[in-house]
Amino acid sequence: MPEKNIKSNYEPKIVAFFCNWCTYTAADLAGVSRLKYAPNVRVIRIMCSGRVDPQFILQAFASGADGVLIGGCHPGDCHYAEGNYKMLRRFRLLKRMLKDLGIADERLRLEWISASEGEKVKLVINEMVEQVKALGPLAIPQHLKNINEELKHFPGEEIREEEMAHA
Amino acid sequence: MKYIYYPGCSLKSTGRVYEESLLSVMDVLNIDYKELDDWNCCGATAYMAVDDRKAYVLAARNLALAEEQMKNEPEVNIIAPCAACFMVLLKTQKFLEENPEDKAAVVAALKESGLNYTGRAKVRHPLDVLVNDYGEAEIIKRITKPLKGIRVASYYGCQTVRPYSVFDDQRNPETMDRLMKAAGAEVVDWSMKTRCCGASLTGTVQDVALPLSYVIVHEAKKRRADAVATACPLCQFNLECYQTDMNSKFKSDLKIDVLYFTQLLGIALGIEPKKLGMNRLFTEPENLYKILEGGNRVYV
Amino acid sequence: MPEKPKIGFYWCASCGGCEESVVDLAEDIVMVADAVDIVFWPVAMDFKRADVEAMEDGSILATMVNGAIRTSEQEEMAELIRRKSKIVIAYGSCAHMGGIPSLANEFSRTQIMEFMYQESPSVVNPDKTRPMTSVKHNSFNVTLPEIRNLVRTLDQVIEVDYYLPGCPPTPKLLKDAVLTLLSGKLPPKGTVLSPDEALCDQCARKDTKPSDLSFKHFYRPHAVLLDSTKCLLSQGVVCMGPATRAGCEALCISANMPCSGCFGPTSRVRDQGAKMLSSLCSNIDPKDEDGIDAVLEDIPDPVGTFYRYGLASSLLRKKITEDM
Amino acid sequence: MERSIYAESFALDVTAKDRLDTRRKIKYESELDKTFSNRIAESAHGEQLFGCIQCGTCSAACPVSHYMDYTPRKIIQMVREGFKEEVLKSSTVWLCASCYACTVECPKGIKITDVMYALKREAISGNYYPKNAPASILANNFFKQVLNNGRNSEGPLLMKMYLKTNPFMLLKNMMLGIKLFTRGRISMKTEKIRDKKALKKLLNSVESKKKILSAGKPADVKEAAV
Amino acid sequence: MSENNIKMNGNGTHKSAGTPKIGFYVCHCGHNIASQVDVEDVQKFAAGLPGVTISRDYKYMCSDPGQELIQKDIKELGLNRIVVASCSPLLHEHTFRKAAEKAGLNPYFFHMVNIRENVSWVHDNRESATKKAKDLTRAAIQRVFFHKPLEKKSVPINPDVLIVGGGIAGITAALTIANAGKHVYLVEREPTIGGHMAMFDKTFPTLDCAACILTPKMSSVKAHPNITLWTYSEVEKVEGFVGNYKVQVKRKPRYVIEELCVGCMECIDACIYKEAKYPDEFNQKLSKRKPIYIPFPQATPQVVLFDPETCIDFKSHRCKKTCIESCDRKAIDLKQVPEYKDINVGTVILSTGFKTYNAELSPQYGYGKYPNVYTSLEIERLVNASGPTSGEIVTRDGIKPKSVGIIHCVGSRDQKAHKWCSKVCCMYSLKLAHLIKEHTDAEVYNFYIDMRTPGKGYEEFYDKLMTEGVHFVRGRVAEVSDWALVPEEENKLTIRVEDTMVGMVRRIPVDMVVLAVGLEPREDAGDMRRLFNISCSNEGWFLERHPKLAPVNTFTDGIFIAGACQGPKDIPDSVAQAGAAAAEVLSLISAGSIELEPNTAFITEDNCSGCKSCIPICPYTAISYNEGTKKAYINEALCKGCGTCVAACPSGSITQNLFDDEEIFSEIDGLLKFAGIELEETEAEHA
Repeated sequence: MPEKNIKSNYEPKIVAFFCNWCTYTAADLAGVSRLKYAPNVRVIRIMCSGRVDPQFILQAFASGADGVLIGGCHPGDCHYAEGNYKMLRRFRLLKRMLKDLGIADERLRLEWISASEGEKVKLVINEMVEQVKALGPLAIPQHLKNINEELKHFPGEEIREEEMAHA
Repeated sequence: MKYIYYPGCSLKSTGRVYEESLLSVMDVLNIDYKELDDWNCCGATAYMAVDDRKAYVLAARNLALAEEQMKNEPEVNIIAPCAACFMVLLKTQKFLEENPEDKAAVVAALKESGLNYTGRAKVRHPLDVLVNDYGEAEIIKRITKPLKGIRVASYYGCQTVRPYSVFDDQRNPETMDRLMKAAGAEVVDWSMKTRCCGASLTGTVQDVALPLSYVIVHEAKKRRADAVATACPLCQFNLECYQTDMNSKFKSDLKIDVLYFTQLLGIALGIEPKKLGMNRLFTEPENLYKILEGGNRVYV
Repeated sequence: MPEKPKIGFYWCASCGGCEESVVDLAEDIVMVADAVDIVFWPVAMDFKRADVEAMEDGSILATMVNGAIRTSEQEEMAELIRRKSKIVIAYGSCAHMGGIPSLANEFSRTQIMEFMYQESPSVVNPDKTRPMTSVKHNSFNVTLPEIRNLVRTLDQVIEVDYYLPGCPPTPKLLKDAVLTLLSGKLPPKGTVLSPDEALCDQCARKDTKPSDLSFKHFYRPHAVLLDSTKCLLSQGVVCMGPATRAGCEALCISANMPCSGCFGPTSRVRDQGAKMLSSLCSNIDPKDEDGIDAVLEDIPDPVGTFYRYGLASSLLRKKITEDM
Repeated sequence: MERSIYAESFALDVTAKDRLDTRRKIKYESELDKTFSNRIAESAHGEQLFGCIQCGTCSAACPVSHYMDYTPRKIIQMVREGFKEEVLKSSTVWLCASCYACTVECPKGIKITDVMYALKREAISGNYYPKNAPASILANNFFKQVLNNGRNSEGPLLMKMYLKTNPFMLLKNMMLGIKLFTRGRISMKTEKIRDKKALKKLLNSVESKKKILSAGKPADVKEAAV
Repeated sequence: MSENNIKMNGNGTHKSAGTPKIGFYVCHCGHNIASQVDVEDVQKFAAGLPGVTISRDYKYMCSDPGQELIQKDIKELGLNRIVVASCSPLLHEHTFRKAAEKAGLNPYFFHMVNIRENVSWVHDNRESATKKAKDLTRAAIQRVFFHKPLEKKSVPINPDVLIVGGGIAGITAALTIANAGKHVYLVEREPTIGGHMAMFDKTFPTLDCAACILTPKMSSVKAHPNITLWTYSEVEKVEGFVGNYKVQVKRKPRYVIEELCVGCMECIDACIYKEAKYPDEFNQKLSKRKPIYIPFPQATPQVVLFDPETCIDFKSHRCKKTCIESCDRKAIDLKQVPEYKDINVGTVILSTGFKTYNAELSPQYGYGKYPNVYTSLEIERLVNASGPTSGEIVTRDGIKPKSVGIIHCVGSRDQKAHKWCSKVCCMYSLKLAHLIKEHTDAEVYNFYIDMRTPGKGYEEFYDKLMTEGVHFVRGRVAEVSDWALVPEEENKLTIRVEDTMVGMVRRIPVDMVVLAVGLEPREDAGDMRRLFNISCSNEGWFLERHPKLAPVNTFTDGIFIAGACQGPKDIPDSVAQAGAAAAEVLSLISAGSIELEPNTAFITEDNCSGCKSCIPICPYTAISYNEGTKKAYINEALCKGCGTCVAACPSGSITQNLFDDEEIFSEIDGLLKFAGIELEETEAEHA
């Protein structure tokens, strides 16, 4: 499994949260314009980037995402006035915290993409996929699974059993 | 601020006058500079025509040398007076920024020969340095012999503002005009400021080049300019040295002084003509001398 | 007289404070001692592991285990207790969420060993000796437990029936828990035995919190003179109260110290730290990146601030390092 | 102003041909080099050339376009469509004075000057340039001189070029040369940098990014009847 | 202890709502999806997922038979969740919800997977596209487990309408709506309505007089009992939502009481300035006006106004004020202050128009440098009989030009200016060429890149021009200059251009240059957009909801756009759009109410600790603190459903309908089932 991931054709999985009014619409526009981009991103539609709970981001990483992309309206353009600023503020601290927890900067990205920027959806996705690809898999579930192999193994157990047999 | 001075090949031969006058002016203005040690040719236009990557390495070597020689300075400012050198160095820098793959190759090659290229050097034109760093106000304070009554047509040529306009407007540049005004001259409004003089063709296809130079000289004359101020060794050479050929080809009898802007500025700063390389011109600018003395023009 | 229900106490990776909290029951401990038969409590009473092994499976009504699981021995004991007990209660923050010990999950085992046995200024160890799990000494095999790669919560190694949160749990909560157990009216498995709302609800300073809080600075409690009547968040001190389960009756706050989150999140939250971060950041004042960063600089250690008691039970559980 | 300034040579040269030009003016698809456009676009870092709308701003901005056999606009279209032979043999490429007016004026951001450079490189490497065309000789000699010495010496350079292309020009320019020489503005000395060898090594260490392939001769095409 | 007070361990869901019987439908969309996604494979994959009762694929799910398929399954198989994988939910979510509802299912048990815009149209590897479609499918199927039945939310529509911008589009929309018996507030920034059209002389291609067709409409607006016309006014504030917008309009002071002024212009004559001295904006500064003026004779309303910048009394307070004396209706009030009007409307039409490109930004054409280089709008005024020269075309030296060059595409189709084609310039240039030729008999040259004349009668107009002796040179002008190369160029403006049809560069000396400047968004389009909470394209044009199917709708319900504020448009197109916007507005009004997404947030009181963290977050002040219960409370009527408070509630006590935490977590989980450890197992399972 790890070997499988390290293969050169490793395809990262990126979870994206796109706001309904700007970035999701831009992604639709990219589709209508038949722009081609990397297939690694899975989009979850939310009403506003302000809805993105940091828990969602951590959950995505914990469930095996190699990257998380958040798309919102440009500053000043939020359909709900200020949701994007709220996200930006969380993002700034979350990013620092994730760094402390060993998750590379490029794995979490916040982009302002307006409804008309289909081209930007393509550019951002392609760039992020490249960057995350270069970092290699994050694979937290696999990582934990490997660590958990230590469980149920108790050193000295054999010796104790031996001693018990002697006794 | 300390500058590094990159002369380029022309300023050591046909453009020697430019070097002499520029350095004299900088000395008088107490501008601190040193010549880039062991500089090489920038590659000019011809190199690009043969091998582009080699051309970029060639130019980047100078930038890397400058970084090395100015490593203790907070900023690396390279004065490149020759328009072609200025443009080629700028272009190299921009190209390498835009094309990381090429940059990596160039950086690796330079590293091999012990040089480190980061791209932090700033390529500066003397016009930019004089107007934007030194300032017209400071220059005016030092003018001792204002160019009163002299009508100057500022001629920037192509590559000072094209394709990059880093310090002036691309279609109607004005730094030289401002300098000339500071020197006390009257500037001529004309639309030839950035029109090509054909310099890169004079050596090769003179038939094509000559008319290009001719329309510029002709228009300057028509706008009653006493002198054309240039900022490029090739432009100056072309507009000055081929006047006889133009006159014979176009059956005219134009005569106009074509000087470097540094020479004109030098006169105003009171620098003696010899230090400005006046003696190296085909004919000394007698008209200017006469006007400054308050006399009549020798040729119109 | 019917046999009294059997109760056990055990500790794993913990500071001992939880054990003390049992004693803090004061006179109530007599009530407890009357009602139950304590069959296993290594801190206070001389029972051996073999004694427990000898018991019938499921013969203990309930065992309260405190401390996180760091070593193989703790894991082994947890499994033994699980077998022997009908009910296992994770007692205190460490068993519940990993507690302070689980901040060690910010480092790999190798890093920790390097520091403890080599780099620490008070260590002289030229031979680079490290603890080993098994060693021959005078023809005897001497064994030591293995330090695991990860600090784990109790429920990450065995099934846990209930949780008593807190660092440590308050005597009141313990008493209530014991009474609940004895009453036989057991809540659903997995219940955290503390009210399921945030601490603000119990906080005496609740009314002093303004409705339009907007942070321009954060302060650490030692760095400012704190008004002992006003909401600490309104004074710019990071108080985890809004993201922390109630039950402690705001003990820290009554001592003019901010809540640091030992009761863990409410049942509706998966990651206490993320939620607190979200709430706090949403309400900071600047809108531009630089301004935002300037305010957030006042929180120098987000992991230590938001996951002080719960890194092991957080969504990421640990720092992602290469050498594990 | 006197009338004489309006020189005759600005007028168009429409001298009648002495005989009817009956060379065929048709192009077959098999004569075109379909990979040419991509090669040039890549070499010039100029994908934009595919966005040309043929507006002619480049030609009109060009100070020498009226001497060219194909205007820059036409060159772009010919490159796009693979008219490799015509383009590489055209005078346009060698008349370009690198004044960048076209690049600056192009409404579609095409770096036309860089396209011209790419064409010059292709022409030189594919031996397409006219053997006595001074511009290409100059470029080649310049290249060698700098490769060997690190600097360019204008005197010897021009001398060599004239000798190779048109010795008559040398005579013609002799007077000019003497004037420059006596004023110290030109010398016959060769300028050098300190470590010529190291520079040569440096330059030779970078390979031209794309070895420009000179594509083979076009497939056999039957001469079309005209 | 409450039933759900259970520690969550972050590895999945902890409760589900009912036993789901899911119907999954994947759409081929003809070849649109099927060509890039193996639709049958997705269908089989879904069939194996937990909870799925039926999985089908079909050519066109949105067609009637497609919808009937779903309805039949709901009824026959007792489905209680529906997932459709097809196009974007922004397109057809409504369709399928309706279909589910018709079959008796609560429409919010439906969820949509976007495998067209997000998958088949943007990827070209069939294998990875199919894989992605499966992931998205799994996410949706896991999500619907948590869906809840919701009640529809609907709001009443206030029948009053606000129209911003009184050009031809705004005028048309206002009249249409007012004629239908609804009240319209028409707000115009300038002192008169009429917009750009009022400046034109003739209109293409019919050459009918612009004023003759426009001014009757302007007067009808003024006279209409259902229209409140506020000129010289601007919208200051907008609050609320569809059906119930609260708008504040600022009425700038004219210093003339509008109701009293009859437009007799006695005051203008009486002004102590005997001669007009200040540039006249309406005439593109080609003529002069006084400090008290009326923009043009047919201005509507016919009310004069003061320009405080130039009026002596405003500057020095030392004017004799002859104007006041001259007005026998006492209409002049120099102490007038801005007036603020608060209105309630249900719907808004924005028809704020365009502005022309600033030709000085293309210095190669010498506008601003050479006096005889004009913009097309200046020529419109010159040709106009009521213009500065009474319709005579003369250069600034007063000479009738013998040759005129019209340069097309100035500021258009240019990366350094605007990339777009301004659409109207070819036609208006042809019109101006005709008018100039007619008025002066000059040689007229059109310099164009491509001649674009699609439209009824447009090509025929071009045909006609070609027979009128107008020159057409295909080539974009590089430069207009004043230096001469040959005698004929002396004292002329020389146009340098490649005649691309010939393949030769030409220099053409002319007396007058007309720059056919393009159309661009107004400078304050960004402010307007923010004010009304709609989107703009990158270029700054107001963005329509769908380029083809919803061209006058915006992403904000109840706000519509008409005319050139949406993009370059000629008069017929603007009028047509205005009609469409009016119809949209009337349809909302006549429905009486509009259905909204029930995606509001709510607080479970028992859970809330009253920490107040959420209160400052809400931009709509929908959250308030109940001092009695000491808990926060959300006013559902004010909540717009962004979910920001949900994400920020530190104790997880706020829930959002349709976007609940559990719904999103289950989506994340579903998307990532193939990631990490489960990869091998799951793949093996489905092998």
